[in-house]
Amino acid sequence: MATKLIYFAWVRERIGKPEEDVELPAGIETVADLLRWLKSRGEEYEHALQYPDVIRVAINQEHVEHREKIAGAREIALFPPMTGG
Amino acid sequence: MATKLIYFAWVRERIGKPEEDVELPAGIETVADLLRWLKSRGEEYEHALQYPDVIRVAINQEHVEHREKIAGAREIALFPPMTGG
Amino acid sequence: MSGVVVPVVRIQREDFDVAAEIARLTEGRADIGAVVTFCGLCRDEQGRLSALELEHYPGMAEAEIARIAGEAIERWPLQGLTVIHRHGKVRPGENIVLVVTASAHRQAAFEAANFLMDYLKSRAPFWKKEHHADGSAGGWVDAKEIDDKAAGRWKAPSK
Amino acid sequence: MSGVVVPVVRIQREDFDVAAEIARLTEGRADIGAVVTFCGLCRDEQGRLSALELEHYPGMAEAEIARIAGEAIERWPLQGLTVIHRHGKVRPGENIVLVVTASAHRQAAFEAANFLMDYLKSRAPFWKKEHHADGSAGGWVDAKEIDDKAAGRWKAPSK
Repeated sequence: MATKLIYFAWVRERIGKPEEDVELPAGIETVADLLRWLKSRGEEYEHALQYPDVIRVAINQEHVEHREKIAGAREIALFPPMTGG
Repeated sequence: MATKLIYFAWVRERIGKPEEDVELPAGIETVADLLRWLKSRGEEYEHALQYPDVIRVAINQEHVEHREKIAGAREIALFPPMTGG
Repeated sequence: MSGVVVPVVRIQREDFDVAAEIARLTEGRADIGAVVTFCGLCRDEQGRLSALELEHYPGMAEAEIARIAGEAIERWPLQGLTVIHRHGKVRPGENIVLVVTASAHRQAAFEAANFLMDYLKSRAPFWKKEHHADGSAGGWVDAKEIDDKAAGRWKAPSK
Repeated sequence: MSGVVVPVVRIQREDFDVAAEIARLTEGRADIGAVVTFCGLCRDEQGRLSALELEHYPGMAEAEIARIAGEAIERWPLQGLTVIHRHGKVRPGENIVLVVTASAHRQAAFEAANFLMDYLKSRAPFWKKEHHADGSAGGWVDAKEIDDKAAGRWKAPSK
């Protein structure tokens, strides 16, 4: 099953696209696993996710921690710390 | 020299006038002295100044404590605790 | 920044226009990041009141609010400050008081507005008399101890 | 009181009208004693910036602000609450965000507005990119640790 990944701000700019559908390989259970796997997908991902600790993640439009399981996620968004308000 | 006394809110209503000029007798040195003397001037003053502790006082339009000296006062205002804002 | 901030202080019978007062502080500048407004309104207290009548001490009211505004300008990095207090009869739902603070940073704007309201409540020479909706005689509003305490919390230990 | 308070939340490209938003919360009622507004504006940083570009996460931005607004309504006795956040390009001196809180009492209105701004800064999915006045490439604004700390101060020890 495909999962939709969405990127914002400099994560989007560095990866070079606003979103994509990916087939997650077996063994990707948590957000941290996802970030590790994405980072290995090429230079642009490596650049965007160089410091995974600063990347904020939302599953189905709700903030989650990196230890969160991603089972059941339709939509996973990756973005830098927010600067609204 | 006459001193102008000004009253506000229920102090004004109880004394029955918004202001008056008074000649202060000798020996009236502080705000507390003034309140004691005024209170002896009749039933309406007695009623207005029954609880002198709650009466707030301004000399020349600045808040003062009851122990303040009144020498040099052109205008002394007596009023209840403020309820603006 | 245009140097010294001169607060706008007005005591008036008429209503005020919040949008116009914000515009007065911000128009033509690009160094303000935060504007906080506080409006105090007349409540009807579950239908009990038909109006509040605000008495004030002309002259001292302006002077005392200007003193409080000056203290706020000393304590917070403000770029603009407006205080308008109405007097006379005010009906439920109508405005009584307006404070506007402008600053580069939001905490300064919030704290200064909060401080100004606490000090207005406890030091500005205004008194409210209630008019009852049923025609019975209304009385003067009692000062609340909580307002004095609220003002007290701004006292720095070193002062 | 008219029961449950439903917050007004809007994410929009257009500017907002502070006076109209205050009127929307207060008109026709006489139980509101205090209205606080917070406007966040775009600064030019001493002439360095020509604009800020605000990116947001459509859908989640509305949902997250609604969650924060709901938390404010649980914590303070509010009678009305509005949050409007702009997206797209905003020029120096223009509005970015508006919070309006209405309550019977002033501390509730002040605290809820302050809380909402802290939470918007640290949890609402918006990102600001700078456009430089001299035409050089601008970068993304860094999140400030101070904003996270500001949000943290609202966490009750019992929670």
